[in-house]
Amino acid sequence: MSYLTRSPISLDALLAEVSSPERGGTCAFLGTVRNGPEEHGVTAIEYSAYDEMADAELGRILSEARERWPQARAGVRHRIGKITAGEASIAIVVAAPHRAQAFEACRYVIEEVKRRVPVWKKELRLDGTAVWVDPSGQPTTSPPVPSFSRVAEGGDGHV
Amino acid sequence: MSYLTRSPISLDALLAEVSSPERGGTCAFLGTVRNGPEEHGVTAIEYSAYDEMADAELGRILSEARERWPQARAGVRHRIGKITAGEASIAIVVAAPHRAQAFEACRYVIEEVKRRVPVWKKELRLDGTAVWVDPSGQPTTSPPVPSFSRVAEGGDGHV
Amino acid sequence: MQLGVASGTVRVQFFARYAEMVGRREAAVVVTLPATVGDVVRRVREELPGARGLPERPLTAVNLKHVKLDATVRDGDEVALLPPIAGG
Amino acid sequence: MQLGVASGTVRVQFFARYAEMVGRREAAVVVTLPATVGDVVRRVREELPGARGLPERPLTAVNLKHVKLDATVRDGDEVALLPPIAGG
Repeated sequence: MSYLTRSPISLDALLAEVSSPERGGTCAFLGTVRNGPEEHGVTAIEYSAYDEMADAELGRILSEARERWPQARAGVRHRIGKITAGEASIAIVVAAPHRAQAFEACRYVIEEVKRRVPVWKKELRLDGTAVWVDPSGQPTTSPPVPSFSRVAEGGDGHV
Repeated sequence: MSYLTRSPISLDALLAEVSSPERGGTCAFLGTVRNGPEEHGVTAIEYSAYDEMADAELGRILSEARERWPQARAGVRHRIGKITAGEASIAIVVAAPHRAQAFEACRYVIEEVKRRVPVWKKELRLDGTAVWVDPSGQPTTSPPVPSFSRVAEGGDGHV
Repeated sequence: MQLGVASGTVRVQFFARYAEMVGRREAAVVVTLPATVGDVVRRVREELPGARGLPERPLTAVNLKHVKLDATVRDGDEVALLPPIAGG
Repeated sequence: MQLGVASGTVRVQFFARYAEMVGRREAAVVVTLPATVGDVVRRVREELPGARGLPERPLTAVNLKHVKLDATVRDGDEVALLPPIAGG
């Protein structure tokens, strides 16, 4: 089984993987494609990965979480491909006997994912441009693609 | 609308309440009725509340979360009545532009719920006894009700 | 200025284990004003059958808000005696 | 004991922005052994068209694990050059 998927993520399926009557506290994290004021008309993000390594790294992170919080069970799914704004790119679910373990393990998994799992994203914007996102979350380095709408505006500098 | 319900909690409905494209990080907490080695054959828990105050207190906690994390949106549902082991008694969902806010606000809400919301639980056990749960999570103070199975065993002291 | 002793009636509510102990969910309690929540609790423990088992300093609420025992009560207030909270 | 110079071939993979820069997803690179990941990166930047734009010290992995540039490579290894990670 892979931790990567090209389909929408089912939170219910993940919950079913880790739930059990002895684990009364479950913490979940959902990362969704954002299109807020900090973004600039992001319609979707194209996620790509070094698939085999991403899968291996996700497995290693879950193993580490299991070592640190032996009573907790964690599940993760990272979606790859084009994901529309508002849809989930990642879901992490941790069930544990007590809530502190669930929160801590869930936070651990997402922080390690952000740090280590070889996944990249390209923002697809309303104006037709596509921009690689750098690790700080700011889209910076990219070969800018002038959009048709910009050309149509006659290059007056206002977009 | 009340934050209390007598029906199974729908996590999807709560997610829909707080989700939006500008909030890319969502943290959820689910508390489920536990029946593990620390419990002693808990089949269900009967939850009761001071309904009006519990509802008011939940509303105050959400307002506080909103003041502390203005960009976050939080939702909560506490189920009341008899809840079978493995089912959820509480769900909290917080969506925020960034994940740290979502985790912190979600943790804040559950900690305040545990501390302030007037809800009580009585464990219903396999052996027929019913035990009030004290705030430390340990069932202690209660008028023990001898069960039929105990009586049937002839009172040899081994249950 | 009013002379003499004023009294007020508060509605006292019991929950969970406390309701089982006193065998009821509520009681109307008359207190001499001014009075505190602590005065109401004392009155309840002294006068209500089965209420001796209630703690001397239980968790309390007035009109849906947590209060300390030195909080003032007014005529018509809803006073709640809350067992240790165990929600979530 | 073997005399002379040994050489090995590693499979180098490029991802995301790096793949766009060099216009390919992978390349077979021959290095003189013993060699480090840093040697492989240097070789790639010197010999592959378009690879000059790659950082001198990119994030790297060998056989699906993150490694530092001083890690040793062996014949047949899979070496990956990873742009700054942006998953989640």
